[in-house]
Amino acid sequence: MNSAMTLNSLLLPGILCPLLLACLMGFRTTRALVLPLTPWAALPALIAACLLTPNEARWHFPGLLLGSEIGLDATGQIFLLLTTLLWTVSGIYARSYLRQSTRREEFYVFFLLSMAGNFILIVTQDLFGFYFGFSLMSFAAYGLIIHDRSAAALRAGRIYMMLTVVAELMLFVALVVAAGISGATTFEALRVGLAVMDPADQNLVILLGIAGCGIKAGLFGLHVWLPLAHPVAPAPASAVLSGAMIKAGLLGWLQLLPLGLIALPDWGEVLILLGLAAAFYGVAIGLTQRNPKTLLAYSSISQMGVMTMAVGVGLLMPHAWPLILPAIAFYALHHGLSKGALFLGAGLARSGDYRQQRRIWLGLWLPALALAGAPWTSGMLAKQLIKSHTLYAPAPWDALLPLLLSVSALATALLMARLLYLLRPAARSSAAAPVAGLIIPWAALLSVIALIPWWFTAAIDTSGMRTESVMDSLWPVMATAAITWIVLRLDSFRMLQPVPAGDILALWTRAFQRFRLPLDPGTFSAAWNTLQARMKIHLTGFIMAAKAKLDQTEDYLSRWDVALLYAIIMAMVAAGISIGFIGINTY
Amino acid sequence: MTNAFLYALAGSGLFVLGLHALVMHAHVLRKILAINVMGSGVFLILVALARRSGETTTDPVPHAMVITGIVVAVSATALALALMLKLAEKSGQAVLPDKHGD
Amino acid sequence: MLQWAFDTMLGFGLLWLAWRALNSSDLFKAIVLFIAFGLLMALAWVRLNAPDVALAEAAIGAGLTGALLLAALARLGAMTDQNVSGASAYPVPSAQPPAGSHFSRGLLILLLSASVAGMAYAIWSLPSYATGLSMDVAAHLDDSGVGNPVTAVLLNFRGYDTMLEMMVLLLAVLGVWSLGGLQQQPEKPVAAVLETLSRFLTPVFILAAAYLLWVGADAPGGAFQAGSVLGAAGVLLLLSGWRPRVRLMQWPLRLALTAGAGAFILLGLLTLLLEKQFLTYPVAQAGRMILLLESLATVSIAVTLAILFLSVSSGHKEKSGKGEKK
Amino acid sequence: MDGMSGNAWLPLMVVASALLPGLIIFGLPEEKVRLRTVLNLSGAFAKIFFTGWMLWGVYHGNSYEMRMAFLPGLDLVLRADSLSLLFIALSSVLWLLTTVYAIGYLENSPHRSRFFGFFSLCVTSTSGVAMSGNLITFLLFYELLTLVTYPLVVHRGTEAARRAGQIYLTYTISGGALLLLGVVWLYAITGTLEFSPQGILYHLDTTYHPALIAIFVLLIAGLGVKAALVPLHGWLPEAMVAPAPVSALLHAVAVVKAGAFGIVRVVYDIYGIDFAAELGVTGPLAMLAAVTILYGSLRALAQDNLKRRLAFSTVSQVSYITLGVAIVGPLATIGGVVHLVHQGLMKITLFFCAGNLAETLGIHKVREMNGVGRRMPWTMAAFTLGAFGMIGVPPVAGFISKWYLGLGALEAGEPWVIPVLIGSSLLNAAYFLPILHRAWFRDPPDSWPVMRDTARDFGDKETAWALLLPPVITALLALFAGLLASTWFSPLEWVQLIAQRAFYH
Amino acid sequence: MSSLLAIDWGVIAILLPLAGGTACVLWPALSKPAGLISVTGVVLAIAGLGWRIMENGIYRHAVGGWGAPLGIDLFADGLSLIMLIMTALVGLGISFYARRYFSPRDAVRFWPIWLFLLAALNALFLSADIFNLYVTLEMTGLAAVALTALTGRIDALGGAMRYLLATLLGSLAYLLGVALLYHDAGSVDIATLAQRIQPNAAVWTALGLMSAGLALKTALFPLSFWLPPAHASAPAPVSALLSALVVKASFYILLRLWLELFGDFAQGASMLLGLLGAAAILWGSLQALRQTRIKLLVAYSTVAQIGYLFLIYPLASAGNGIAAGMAAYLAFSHALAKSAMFLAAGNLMLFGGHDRIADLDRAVQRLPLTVAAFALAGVSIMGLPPSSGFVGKWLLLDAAMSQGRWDLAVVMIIGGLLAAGYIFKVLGYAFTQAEVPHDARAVPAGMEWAALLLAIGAILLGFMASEIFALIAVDLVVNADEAGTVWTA
Repeated sequence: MNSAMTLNSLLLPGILCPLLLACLMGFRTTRALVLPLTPWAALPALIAACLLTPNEARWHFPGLLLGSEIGLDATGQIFLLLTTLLWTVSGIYARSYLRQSTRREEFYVFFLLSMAGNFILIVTQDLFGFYFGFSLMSFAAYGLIIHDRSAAALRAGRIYMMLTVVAELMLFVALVVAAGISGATTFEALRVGLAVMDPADQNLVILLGIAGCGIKAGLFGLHVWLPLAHPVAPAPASAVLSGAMIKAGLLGWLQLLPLGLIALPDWGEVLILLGLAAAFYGVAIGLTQRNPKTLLAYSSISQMGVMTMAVGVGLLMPHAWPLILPAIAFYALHHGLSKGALFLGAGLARSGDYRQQRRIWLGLWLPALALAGAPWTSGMLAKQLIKSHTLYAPAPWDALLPLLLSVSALATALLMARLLYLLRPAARSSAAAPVAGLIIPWAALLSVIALIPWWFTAAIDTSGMRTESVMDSLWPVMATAAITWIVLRLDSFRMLQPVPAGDILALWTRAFQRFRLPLDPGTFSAAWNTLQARMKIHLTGFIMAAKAKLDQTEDYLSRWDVALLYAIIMAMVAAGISIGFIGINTY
Repeated sequence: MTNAFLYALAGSGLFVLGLHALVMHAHVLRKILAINVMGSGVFLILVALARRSGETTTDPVPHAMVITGIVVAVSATALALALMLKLAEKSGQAVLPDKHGD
Repeated sequence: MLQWAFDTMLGFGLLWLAWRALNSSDLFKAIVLFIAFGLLMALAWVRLNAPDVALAEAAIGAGLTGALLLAALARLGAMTDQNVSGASAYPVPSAQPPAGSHFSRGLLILLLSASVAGMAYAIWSLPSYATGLSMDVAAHLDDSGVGNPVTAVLLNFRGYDTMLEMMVLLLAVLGVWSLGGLQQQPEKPVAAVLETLSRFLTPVFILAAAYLLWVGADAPGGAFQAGSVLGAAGVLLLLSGWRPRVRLMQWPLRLALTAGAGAFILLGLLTLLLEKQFLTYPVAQAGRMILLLESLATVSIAVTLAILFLSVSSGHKEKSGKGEKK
Repeated sequence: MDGMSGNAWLPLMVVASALLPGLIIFGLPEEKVRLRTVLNLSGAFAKIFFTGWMLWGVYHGNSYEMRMAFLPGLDLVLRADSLSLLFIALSSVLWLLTTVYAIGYLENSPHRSRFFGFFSLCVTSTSGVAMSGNLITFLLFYELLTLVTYPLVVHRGTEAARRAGQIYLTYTISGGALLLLGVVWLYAITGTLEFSPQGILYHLDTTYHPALIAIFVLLIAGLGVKAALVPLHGWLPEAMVAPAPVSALLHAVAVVKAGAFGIVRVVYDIYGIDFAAELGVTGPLAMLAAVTILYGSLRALAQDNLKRRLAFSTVSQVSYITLGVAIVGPLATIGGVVHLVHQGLMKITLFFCAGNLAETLGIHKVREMNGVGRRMPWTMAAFTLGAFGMIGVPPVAGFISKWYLGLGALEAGEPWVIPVLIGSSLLNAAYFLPILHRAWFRDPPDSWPVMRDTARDFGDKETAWALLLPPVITALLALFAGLLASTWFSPLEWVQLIAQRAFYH
Repeated sequence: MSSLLAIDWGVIAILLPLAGGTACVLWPALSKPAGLISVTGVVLAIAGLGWRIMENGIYRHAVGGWGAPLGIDLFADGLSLIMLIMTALVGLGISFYARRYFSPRDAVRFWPIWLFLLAALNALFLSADIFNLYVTLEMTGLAAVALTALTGRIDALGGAMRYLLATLLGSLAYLLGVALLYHDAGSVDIATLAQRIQPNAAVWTALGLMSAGLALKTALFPLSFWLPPAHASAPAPVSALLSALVVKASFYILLRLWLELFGDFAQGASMLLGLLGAAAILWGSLQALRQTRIKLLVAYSTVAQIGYLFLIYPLASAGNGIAAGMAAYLAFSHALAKSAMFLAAGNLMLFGGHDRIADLDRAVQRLPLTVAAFALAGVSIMGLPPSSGFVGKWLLLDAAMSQGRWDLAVVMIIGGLLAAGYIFKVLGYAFTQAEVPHDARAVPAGMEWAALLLAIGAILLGFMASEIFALIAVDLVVNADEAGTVWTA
């Protein structure tokens, strides 16, 4: 127990490490010292995450913010593991990736800040800590996205920022309303409070919570920033953006929604529909892409759709939630690691000569297959877990969902095939040779991905799905292989025009522009200025006239004869008026 | 009705006549004359009404007051005349200047 | 009835003269009419049983004021190069709009008529019999040290007023002096007849003044009347071209000017010290003290009036002197 | 001086600690830099010391009151209660920092004795405003504040400064006049002006209610000028021609705060919040505050001049205080009152930073700020913290205020406030984030528009220490005020004490 | 001590400057020392008088031992005392200013007249006899006119001429009122009159004449036509005297008459005076705002401030007991502030050779004490706290509000705003640089300090309201058991 406490308490320095390093980066004197450490900033947290005993690690900091609660349950631990692992790998990867960059220090600062935010939002169990971590991560990630300063990056950054702010505010309202009504400060209490809340308030909180976190999680319709932002960032940043940070939205749902407490069928169905839409829509658009990183971003949308759907199922069936939750967590872990590996690999794929490229390309197969849910990969396990729980869903869904999930697996597999096609080794060799600093962390990540199913089969109850699962997960891959073969044969793939990244963004923009017209600050102030100028002219005229009148009257009153006349009048009035008053008073 | 009232009425008439002139005439000298006439009017009222106590016993207090008043009046007149002359010397005319000299 | 008619005539005469004086087309004529008005006023005072006032009016109101006005007019004419005694009724430059142009004259007349009516009504409404303070004066006359009630009021009962009045006179001189002198005008030759007249009249005036001063204790007369007669003598002398010697100009002159005021102040302090009461004379010494005060006041008044005349009529202040032979 | 108890001298000392150095400084020759600095700083430290003493005392239930006859039936009262100490503590700390900053800012510039003299007087009046025990004392110091800030606004002596000064006065003096009218009227009705926890009006007959509403309007209009409630805010953006320390003082410590503080006093201690709600005046006040919040932000959006943008931001932010006060409920009160401190810390940071940019690099406009984060990282880091605080991002203090305002709105059943808060945050983000983007992510220009007249060369350094430390410290204070909001020494904790007093007497 | 207390300080306060003035006439070379000694002596005498009043209650001295109504009584209650203190203190400040201001040649002229003026003012405030008041009023007027014309410049002469004619007319109207009152009630002693007076036609007429005459002398709008040219063209210390003290003299008489004689039955006239006062506030302030020269601005400000004094009438006639206190307070406050302002204006004029507002040219740096004086005095004039002007305005506003006189309250508020407008117009330009910078002449420190100390006095007076009201109240207490001489407000 004691040693467990000690191990648990490693978490705190682990969380604070990136923050501390980020601060130290600020001082010119310590910067040089800190710089070599930054790639390893996530390592303490990773170690802590591994050594942690879930549910026991709990600290209460009443003075922090409005009362902070730090702690982890099993789900949290999985999220933390995923996150720390990805950040560690990306950090190390980035060290070499950005060796040439002039903005390396800047990158690291934002990298560390996002990392800190990401960790904080996972480990805090109170609203404020979560919100703080969420904000820190979101705002700092802007620095990662626009790292290149290319026009595309800046545009992506701008859209990202807008949506982030909107997300922040939605979340703020959701939290304020929930906390205001329930009086809760921790998520645990908040969920309970939300479960018993007046439906109107409840719906508002859930709507805003889903949308606010949904922006981060790439919820269908709010996903537009993702395909813009993920590709433009440097590879290690894309990896954490798509692998780790995107999960913050998911985690937000898990924390906020009264999952497992009450059934919210309407919301559940909404989420299922949105999730499914994203799952297919992401693939459909992704297939058209030519930029592998954009494609990966769409894949993320699609994969997050699956998880969204699972959350929706959870909302439908509170009793099944204890089972669904680990599934979602595992799916998140699987997707995060695979997606991270793919992004990192995509960053590597074009370096070196053909042979080197091919080696890397082959390496990419592992996460690609995992995502496609190929047998004996984490993907298979994850998909099966999810699918098995969908069977408990009420009427249409119990039949529909497993089917759709399988189709989605096929779709994902197709997308991965498309990815591998796009990243296939090129004949011409690139000047940049793949360096060990890039390869090693990537390879480490790959090995983790490869090992995960074997670790987790022990941890997760997978009995009853073992046998059919292999077949079940095999057919999409096989089908994909077939389709790919046909498509390659037909060579019609080339004709496909990519849908612009951000797809429905244009809709948003148009809507926004219509909305913004009357509120445009430029128009506003111009109208204001015109009004002011016009008023000024009138006023000036009036004042001039008044001044002239004033002088004139004073001249008049200053005349001896006039003044004396008034004196006479005054004497008479003073005498007369008093008589009048007395008259009134007397009679 | 004694002559007291008669003179007092004459006094008020003088006061008003003086006032009229004070208003109407621009020349300072006339204004000074007007002030003096007004003063005489006031004195007349003051002394005349003292006669109401009868033919023989007159109230001496208003008399003393008027003597004081006359001396004050002549002092004021002298100052006014001196001022008028000085003003005329500077401005070339003995009329009240307009408003202020700006 | 006859008296009534006379009083009425006198009243209208006063009004008529005042009107003429104020509205005559010629300033010189106006002033002469004003002097006439003053003399008529003196007559009115006599009719009103106010011989003290009549004397003061004749000497100061008509005489000295008239002299001052005439002298000022003469200076003004010389200064502005205008024939002020000529036909020009309103010696106003054309730039100046005629007074009263800013409102209807009718309005003014109306207002003034109303106010005269109001005043008349107010006067009329006063009780027809009132003794004022005459009883109080009579009751305390014996303690005042003088027999003339007017003098008693002036120098004793309300001596404080008189003291302030002396200050007013001094102040007038100071005021006139502070304006700085006028530019020296060439002395005009004095008419021979005036010289003769002054030579003849001056002793008479001095005698008259002494008499008035002396008699003032019990009969009409007193310091102001005496002082103004004496001042008139000085004016006459000045008119005849006499100028005091430079030696006399500085502090003898100043002493004479301040004699009255100084006497009052000293007496005030003295009484305050001795009697604990400001300007309270011991009953026994009252008469003498009043006489002393009056004498000094007479000198001051005379000198003051003469100086005022001199300042207005001609010379520079520094060149001016006292118009008084001791 | 009747009614001087043993504790009476402490409030006086707090006032005197700023007043005396100020008066001495007026007499100092320009070149006595060191003596002036010593005087300034010792005054500031003395004030902090006395404030701390009183904080300790009040926390332990002591009371401090100084009373002295002023008008027939009216005393001048200086009293330290929990609310006044909040404001006092804020002003003492920020005075010290602003003094340091001003010393750095005005190095070698002319008329420093005059400047620091009025500066101290400004703090004196702020202390007086804070510790006023009745409305007449408040009025006295409130108007004094107007007067002593005028020389600071026109300090530069340019035609623009003079005009700004005239505008400043036109607004503030008019406001003061309305306030005076309201106060007199109130006095004519009640015969007392003492601040008291339940207000002084609840016992009045209902026939007085129309008059009381009118008085409320007058008082709020009078205070609203300084608190920059729309449409009385026009002076604030103009007054930004003043030197940076003055802007900092105007916006964060003294002037706008005095107005907001006055609104707090009027609503709670004159009307009493319950009575005010019964009169129905709080609702419109809240609406007005909401309109101001949005309007200020909207106008800020269009400003290119950095200080102007910040000024409009102040217009918006200060009304949070009013909003919190006007919503009936302890939580909203906490949100509003604590924002008094939070906004002060954040806004002073921003103005310090703006001043640093202007003084060091000659940057006055937002569009000149490209890449300035590289040249002046600490300044811009502080600025960033302040900006995020304004947007309401945790853990900076602004979040705490917004949170409590949101909770308070729900508690009071006024959910419309939440969209206002959101709209404001959105707009705040819209006008602050582009600045941050420019500063941190754009490439710096080849040369900075350094002002010709100052020509201070900082060489390799970011800027002078005296200029750099204050914003960094205030930024950290703003950060810790939020991060450590629930500790016993945080403003929030103190404000909860105040709210408790106002609602659970 | 008690022997000191027994001294008739009131008489001393009159005699001392008279003696000083006479001495100046006799020995012109000694003018300045004689003047300063006299003024200082007057201050001491008034202090003695104040002490005596606080110890013994109302001061009454029967001159000549006769007593009213036959003789003349000197009389001082709280109101008179405050007026006397005002005169003494402001006079002292101005005297110390004048010590350095006048050239030797002008000093010889200034000092005796000023001393006579001081004596006249003291006598006026100490008088309880309406005819004696006439004499002191004339004395005040003539001295004031003489001082106005002191520079001999053409604008000063014109101003003085107007002033003289106006003041003579005012005095005559007053004297006619005195005549009517005397013949109606048979006395010129105020206390006796108060017992005997009944509302009738003569009293109405006297009321009309006296209020118009005194209003003319006090320059109540629209009879203020003579004031700006006279006050603006006089030498600075004289302007200060005129604005601070001389206009208060006639105001005091009117107030006295109102409080003791007319107040009970002159509500109508009170309304009229209040109305004109309100008009004066607005008009004077607007005109001040229009001015481009400081001294004219300050002069018009006086026109406006006089308006505040007249607001007391409608407020007092509704039975408010603190009318005297308000009057004393406002008058004192205005005297201090306005004298400081004119002296400061004099300094600025000496400094720059002109008084154009737009060309003040950084006076705030080059003449800080003077600008400070102007500013502090301005604070009081605007009625901003903490200053005596504020307290005065507060009292008025309180009275107005209690009596539901909204109109007056609003006028006062607007007046304050306009005042702020014209004061800060000057102060604003004191910060800026003139288009054509010009050299400045040195201003003696004594002159700067004189202005500043008076201005500080105007501020400090703001903290002495209770003392002032204590003085007024002392007087009421003593009066209570001295029936017959009571004036009740």
